[in-house]
Amino acid sequence: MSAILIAIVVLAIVGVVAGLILYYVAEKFKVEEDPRIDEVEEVLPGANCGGCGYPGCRQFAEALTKTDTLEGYFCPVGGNDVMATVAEILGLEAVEQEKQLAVIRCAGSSEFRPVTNEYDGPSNCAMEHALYSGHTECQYGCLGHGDCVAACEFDAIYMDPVTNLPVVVEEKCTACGACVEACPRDIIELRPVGKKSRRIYVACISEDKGGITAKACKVGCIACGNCEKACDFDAITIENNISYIDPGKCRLCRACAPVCPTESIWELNFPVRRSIPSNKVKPKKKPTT
Amino acid sequence: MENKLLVSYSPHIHAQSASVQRIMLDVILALMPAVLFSFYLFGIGAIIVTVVAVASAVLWEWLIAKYLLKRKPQIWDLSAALTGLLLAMNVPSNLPIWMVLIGTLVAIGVGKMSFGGLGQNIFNPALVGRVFLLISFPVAMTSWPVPLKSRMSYLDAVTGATPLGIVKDGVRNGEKISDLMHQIPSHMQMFYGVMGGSLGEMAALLLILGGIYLIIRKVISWHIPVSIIGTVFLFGGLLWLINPEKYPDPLFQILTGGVMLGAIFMATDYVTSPMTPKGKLIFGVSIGLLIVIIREWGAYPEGVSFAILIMNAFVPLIDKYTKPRVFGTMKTKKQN
Amino acid sequence: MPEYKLLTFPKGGVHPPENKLTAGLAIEQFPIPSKVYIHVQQHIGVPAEILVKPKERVLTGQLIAKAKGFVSANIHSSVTGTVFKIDEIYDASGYRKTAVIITPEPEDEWAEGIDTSDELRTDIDQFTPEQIIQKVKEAGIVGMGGATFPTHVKLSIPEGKKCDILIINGVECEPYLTSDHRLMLEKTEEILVGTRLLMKALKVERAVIGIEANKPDAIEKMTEAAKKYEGITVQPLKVKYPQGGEKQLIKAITGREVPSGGLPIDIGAVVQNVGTTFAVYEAVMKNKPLIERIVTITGKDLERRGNFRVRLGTMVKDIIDYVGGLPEGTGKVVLGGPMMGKATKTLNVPVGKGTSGILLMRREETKRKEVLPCIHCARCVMVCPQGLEPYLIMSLAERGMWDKAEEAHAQDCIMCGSCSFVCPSNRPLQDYTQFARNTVMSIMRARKNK
Amino acid sequence: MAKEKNNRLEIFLKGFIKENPVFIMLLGLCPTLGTTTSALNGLGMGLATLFVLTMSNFVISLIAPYIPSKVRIPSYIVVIASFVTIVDLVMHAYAPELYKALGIFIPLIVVNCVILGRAEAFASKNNPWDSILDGLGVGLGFTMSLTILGAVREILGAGEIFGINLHIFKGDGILVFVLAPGAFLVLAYMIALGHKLKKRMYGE
Amino acid sequence: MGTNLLIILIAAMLVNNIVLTKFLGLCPFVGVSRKLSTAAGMAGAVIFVMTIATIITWLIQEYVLKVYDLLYLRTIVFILVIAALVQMVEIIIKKVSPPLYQALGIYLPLITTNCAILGVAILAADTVEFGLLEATVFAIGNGLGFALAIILFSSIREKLDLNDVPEGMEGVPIAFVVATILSLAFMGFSGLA
Amino acid sequence: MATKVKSTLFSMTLTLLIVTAVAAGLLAIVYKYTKGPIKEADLKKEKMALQQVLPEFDNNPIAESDTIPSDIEGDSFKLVVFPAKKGDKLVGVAIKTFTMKGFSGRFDVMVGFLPDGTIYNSIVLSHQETPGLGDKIDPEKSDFSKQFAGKNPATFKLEVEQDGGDVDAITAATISSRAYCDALQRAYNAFKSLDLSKYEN
Ligand SMILES: Cc1cc2nc3c(=O)[nH]c(=O)nc-3n(C[C@H](O)[C@H](O)[C@H](O)COP(=O)(O)O)c2cc1C
Ligand SMILES: Cc1cc2nc3c(=O)[nH]c(=O)nc-3n(C[C@H](O)[C@H](O)[C@H](O)COP(=O)(O)O)c2cc1C
Ligand SMILES: Cc1cc2nc3c(=O)[nH]c(=O)nc-3n(C[C@H](O)[C@H](O)[C@H](O)COP(=O)(O)O)c2cc1C
Ligand SMILES: Cc1cc2nc3c(=O)[nH]c(=O)nc-3n(C[C@H](O)[C@H](O)[C@H](O)CO)c2cc1C
Ligand code: SF4
Ligand code: SF4
Ligand code: SF4
Ligand code: SF4
Ligand code: FES
Repeated sequence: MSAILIAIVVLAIVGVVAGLILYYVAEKFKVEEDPRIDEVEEVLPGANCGGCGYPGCRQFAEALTKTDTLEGYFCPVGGNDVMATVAEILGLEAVEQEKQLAVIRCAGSSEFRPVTNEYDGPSNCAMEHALYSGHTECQYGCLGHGDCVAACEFDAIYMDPVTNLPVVVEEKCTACGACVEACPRDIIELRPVGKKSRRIYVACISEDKGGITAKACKVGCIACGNCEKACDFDAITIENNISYIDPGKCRLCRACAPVCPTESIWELNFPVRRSIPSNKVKPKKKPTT
Repeated sequence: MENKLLVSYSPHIHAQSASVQRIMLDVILALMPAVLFSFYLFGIGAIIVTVVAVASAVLWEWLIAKYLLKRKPQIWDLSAALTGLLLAMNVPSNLPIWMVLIGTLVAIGVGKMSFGGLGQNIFNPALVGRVFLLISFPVAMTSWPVPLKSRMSYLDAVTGATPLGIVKDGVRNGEKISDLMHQIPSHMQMFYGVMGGSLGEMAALLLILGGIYLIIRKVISWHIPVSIIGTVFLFGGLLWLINPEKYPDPLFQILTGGVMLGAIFMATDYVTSPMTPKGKLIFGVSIGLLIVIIREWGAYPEGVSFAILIMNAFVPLIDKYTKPRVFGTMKTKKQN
Repeated sequence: MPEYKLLTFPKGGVHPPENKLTAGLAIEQFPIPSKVYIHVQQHIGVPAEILVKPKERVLTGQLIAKAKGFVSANIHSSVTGTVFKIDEIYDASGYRKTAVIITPEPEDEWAEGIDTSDELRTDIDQFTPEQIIQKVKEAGIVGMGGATFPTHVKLSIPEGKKCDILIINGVECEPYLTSDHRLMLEKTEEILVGTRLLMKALKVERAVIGIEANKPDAIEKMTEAAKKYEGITVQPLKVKYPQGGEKQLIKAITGREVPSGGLPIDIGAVVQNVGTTFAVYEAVMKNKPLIERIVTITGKDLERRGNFRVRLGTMVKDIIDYVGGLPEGTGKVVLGGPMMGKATKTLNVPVGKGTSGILLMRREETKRKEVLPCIHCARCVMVCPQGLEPYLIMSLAERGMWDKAEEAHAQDCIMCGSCSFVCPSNRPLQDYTQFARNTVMSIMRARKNK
Repeated sequence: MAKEKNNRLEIFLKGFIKENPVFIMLLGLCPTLGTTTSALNGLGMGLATLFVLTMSNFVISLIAPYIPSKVRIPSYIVVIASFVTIVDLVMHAYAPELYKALGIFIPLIVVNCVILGRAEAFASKNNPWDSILDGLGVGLGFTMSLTILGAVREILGAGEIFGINLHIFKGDGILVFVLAPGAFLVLAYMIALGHKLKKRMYGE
Repeated sequence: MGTNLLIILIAAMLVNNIVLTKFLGLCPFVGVSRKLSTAAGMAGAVIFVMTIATIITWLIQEYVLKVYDLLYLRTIVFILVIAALVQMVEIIIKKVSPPLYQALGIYLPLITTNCAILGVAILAADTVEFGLLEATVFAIGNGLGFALAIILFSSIREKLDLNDVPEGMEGVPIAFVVATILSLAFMGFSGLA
Repeated sequence: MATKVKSTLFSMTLTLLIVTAVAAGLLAIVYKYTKGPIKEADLKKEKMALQQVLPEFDNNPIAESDTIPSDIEGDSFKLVVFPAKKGDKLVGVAIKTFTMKGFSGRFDVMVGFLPDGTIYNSIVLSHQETPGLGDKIDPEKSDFSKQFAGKNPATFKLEVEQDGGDVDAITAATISSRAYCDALQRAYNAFKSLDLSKYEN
């Protein structure tokens, strides 16, 4: 029995002594750190995608704990839900932000945009772009090496092997903006999802004059102005030889698309038009995956 | 598609002579005299082992690239063949075929393809294969056929010890080197290459000739071979001066075992050696020191393979700290 | 062969086949084409501001676009004719840029004050340094060695810096090109007077003309002629690419190193190309603005090769048609030399101030071979004259690791292409080092601005 | 209720592939490599760990609510260490051969990250019954992994399995596999395989 | 005596390298070896804690456990001591030297469950020939061995990051292949001590 | 299930106290019951070894064991002598011997002698020789150790053939073989110095 007692006593002493020393040391050497950083980091998605504008989730969390307003702070991956939770932790007002999706503003598939010279270098959009205007006559269009695909952490873009253009998978896209950043040609735009995920936009960004664009690409915007006239809501402006539809003003009335002679206006997720003018069959569109 | 102009970054011309295949071919050619001589010494066994090793190394590379990695096999760059050849030169000529196959499988599969194939590996593939075999099959890997004795037999060749083995065992047993001398061939014999050992341990002379060819063709630089051989000679010599009865003389050190083959053909493998001359010297000197340390104080009679493999592991560190000086930066300024 | 000690830079370099096919061909005047396309930006810096309108008649040498800001250069009409329109035309960068398109008249009518005679004028004492720089500026002279940096900027030594040596770059280390070589043979005295002018502008006592040893005739002729001019010596250099690189040249001649991230003037040197020097002579002594330059047109399959004096704005297509049209099997048309020149996507690109040559290459000669993995042979490291590790920079650039690329000094790459040239695995090293250099430099600039 | 059952099954099964402690989570690697020179040793180590894991999971889930958070870790460690010592004593007494073969790795079960990991991640937050299930599941997954690893090494290294000679080698087998490098090698390829399996069964 | 200590040191560091032949401390070896700088930090922390822990546990074993015949409590006592020690070191460093904490601190919690520390403490206590001095040298040797292995390993992994490692082998599997070959190579040291 | 107890000095100390005390108590009890079996287990190996290296006996040699000094100083280098008797008759003597010359250092061997000095059998108790090489000294791995059975070191030279002895060494493991001979020789020397009569009664 005494052996058992000795064991208990020795171990208890070790335990208690260790505990006491620790307690003492912990008290004596206390360091303050905002515990909310950990809490906030916990609720952030942890994708470290940089969509918020900070290098990673931890840095974003640190920034959040220091700010007094959530205006201008947004985690695209977590969306409004996460921001609401963050707001709760920090005791701040949540700021709602409309959900966005990436769209590809170039429709110049190899079918419509002839290749005029052969790029003989590393398959990389940024590098081809830095070298020259590219292997077609369009100096604005997609180069097709998929820098955007590589940049997407969420597997939300893939290259269509037929058109050699990138396609955004709506279900997966978190609007983090990594692709927008990656594209050397600024082809990708984040646009509000829109009602029932319906969106209308000009799938071309060529600022070349109409004639040059027309020669370079059959589906490029030639800045003819038809759409501008067709729009009743002032949503369309033409500047620098290119038409742009302002998502803030666009009411999704679909007046513009049929009048475009080059079919550069794309409509996503709309029902099929009842009567499609025979010469206005759209190029393949809604990515379904 | 007709006559579209090419556009690319500069330069628009490329050195004609520079190609991976040509480099590998040069190394194989440089090895040939020694290979043929070993055929002469060891006969049929040497031929079987060499052919099997080369063929299987290439085959493994092809199979793994095609079916496991699903990449385009690159066997025509000849690096797999070279690995096979070097492995063959590192094993006894009476090694059973199935062991040779395991050796090349480990060399190519573990040592090279697991890392992603040509250029990606950290360790010298042939040596990975060799050390794997040595540790797995210590008996088979250390019974050396006696040269010229049984040229017409393969598995049942007459075996004997290598000079290093004789010395190591003798010294371990407390014998004096001078008493052991009669058991081992003379320096001249070693230089011409008649002694027990693996295929590639023979013929220092022919290996040196191969090395000179490689240096002239600018395939390798002198730094690694010279620093290894020099260090083994100097460090071995130092020990010998301290106690000639315990430590063999420096000529013996550099003429026996794999020093020549290792220094000229294996430590120089680009992929697994440092980039800059300074790095190469550090690499070579360290290998030299390790060779002597392992030989004299370690368990193994021979340390070249281990020394090279160990230093292979240091290459990323060496490369990191021996960068060339960037033009326009101060000499004293440290880069990291 | 006279005995001289050949200098060179200490580290790296390669020996591409020289192929100086046009070295023996005297400079010819290229005829005035049916249209000229004059870009308003033919220099590093801000585009010049257009002064003319369509339908307006302009004279040869007339200012048609005015430098905008300090780092910019004037643009002059290279022909007499009518402005056809102002449009976007491809330039050497491979992008469409604004150009003044002029329909020339067959006969030149020169703008006022330009001396078009061939007579040599040496009376440089009449000009003050400031006047020289002003004339250089007015003439729109930019570096003709390739970088097209406005020369007057280079001549205006910044406060606190001092220049003690002028180096004239007559190296022409690029294979194929011979325009500088011909110029040195045919305009020897003019170049020396130009050198004196530059010396005066820079207030230096010493000028060295560096020439590669593969041009013994030029070395001899220049050495002989230079004896008359005080302070000018000719320095033969070893044949090794990129001997003509500014930093390498300064190192070879003076032993000084331009600090990483610095300019030659930081170590008291200014380098000017012989073509630039000749242009300076013409601008100052003859009031002649920069409206034409020597272009080497060459290629193994070309029927007729040559060194032409070409009006700026002449389409490459016109020149190629003139020498017999694009040969069968041409794969690449390079503006400049094979090591550093730019491949063009179209022949509809005009000759600019920086176009030193037009090189036609066979497809099989220039088509890139299959890229293999890096075998760490260290050849690229050994040949890089800048002491970089191209294989590493390429790996880092492929993975977008720009901070590490900066640590690896990607920003110090001079884009000489030696690394790509020697790589046995055909790796596009220069592609990546150049890309990394530019990316890192813009990151560094952004950081500095912040 | 059905859902809950499913849930329980899931708790139990995840240790085998999806969250296999060795091949997927890479926990407890030291004993994994150190004790798998033969299938039997692997099995023994696995079972010892299984016992400690299950018991400590059980006890910890019981006492967790009463432990102040600052002494949480030390307390858990004491619990775990007690069970380890019990295994140690019992094994020493009744399975001395195995005890010798496993050697230092028995006391080291204490620091096996799998155990503390499950205590922290699962037992301290769940009820005792689930915690036992979790312990059993993860423990069996661990045991399975160790046994497989041991078996592969034994077959390749000695041509035997559970001590039974398979007569595949004329001599001794490929010795490397019973030595240190072989342990790393087999594990390397097993992990690659494990991830492949997981991908195939559960998708990304 | 001196050579004896040297032999203990070399044996612990190279011949019986704790990671490559004894399989201890693998979790940090794999987990904290992606970057050279962090690996070096971890190595420093391990050497430090390993040495102190071994000294303290050796003393406890010798003067408490043996005296009261409580060797069966060893596991539990050792781990308690190590856990408390690590936590204490962490707290103190955090306060006293923030830079050092930045460098080492984040690894310290990982060390509690690092079996290398406990393993070395047990091995040192188990080796009958060891006095306190030998045990200390033994701990330092093992710490250095760990440091050598993890630093080499991380420099290799940094290089592998720039390589084209096949899918499926990336990350841990290829790291273990490297460990395999390292451990093969280190067999060359056998017999040195 | 969040923790309900707050961390205060008191609660923390108390918790640790309770946990450690309970643990210690529990372990002490387990220890009490396993102590015996552990001791037994530790002896088991020796017992089995004795049975293998000696002819049949009916006494308890462990209880009657005795130590004699070896040529190396130090407690852990003493040889242990186990007399085996059948009835009152000494049938053999087992000696627990060792060698320091193993490839990986020391290993221990149990060797049994008949009273006339003939080796009855020998078995290695613990070793660290290389698997596949030196570990063949273990009778489970090869017949190497069996060659000594029935040999009398007086006539059978305990040295490997390479060194001019009568022992057939293990291929590629001469060192271990030599060491084994060294252990046996040490035991034999001790055996010769024994006064066997002191066990006879
Ligand atoms: C952005 C930039 C700024 C420069 N600034 C100066 C300057 O202030 N003074 C000067 O003398 N040269 C200046 N230079 C000219 C360079 O020193 C160098 O002569 C020019 O880039 C041409 O060299 P290269 O053909 O070797 O590239 C500048 C060049 C560049 C690209
Ligand atoms: C790799 C390289 C090679 C060069 N080779 C020449 C050359 O051969 N001749 C030359 O005049 N300039 C050459 N340059 C340009 C010079 O560096 C430098 O810009 C020029 O001599 C400055 O004179 P500029 O401003 O009058 O053009 C080269 C530049 C580089 C980067
Ligand atoms: C890693 C390694 C382990 C070895 N292990 C042993 C061993 O356990 N026992 C042994 O006698 N020899 C061992 N050797 C072999 C000896 O070093 C020596 O070569 C051999 O005993 C003498 O050779 P021989 O028996 O063929 O005459 C080992 C060798 C190496 C390289
Ligand atoms: C000079 C030189 C030496 C080489 N030495 C070896 C060698 O020792 N072992 C080997 O497997 N491959 C060798 N190779 C071939 C090749 O580089 C090697 O297989 C790569 O390590 C594979 O990535 C050598 C190649 C060269 C150019
Ligand atoms: S598609 Fe673009 S915005 Fe959407 S998730 Fe991918 S990278 Fe982010
Ligand atoms: S959208 Fe931009 S990044 Fe994507 S493939 Fe096209 S050019 Fe490249
Ligand atoms: S890295 Fe740049 S400077 Fe160096 S060789 Fe390549 S192109 Fe030339
Ligand atoms: S030259 Fe090519 S193969 Fe050689 S090190 Fe450089 S990139 Fe690698
Ligand atoms: S199991 Fe050894 S460190 Fe984790």
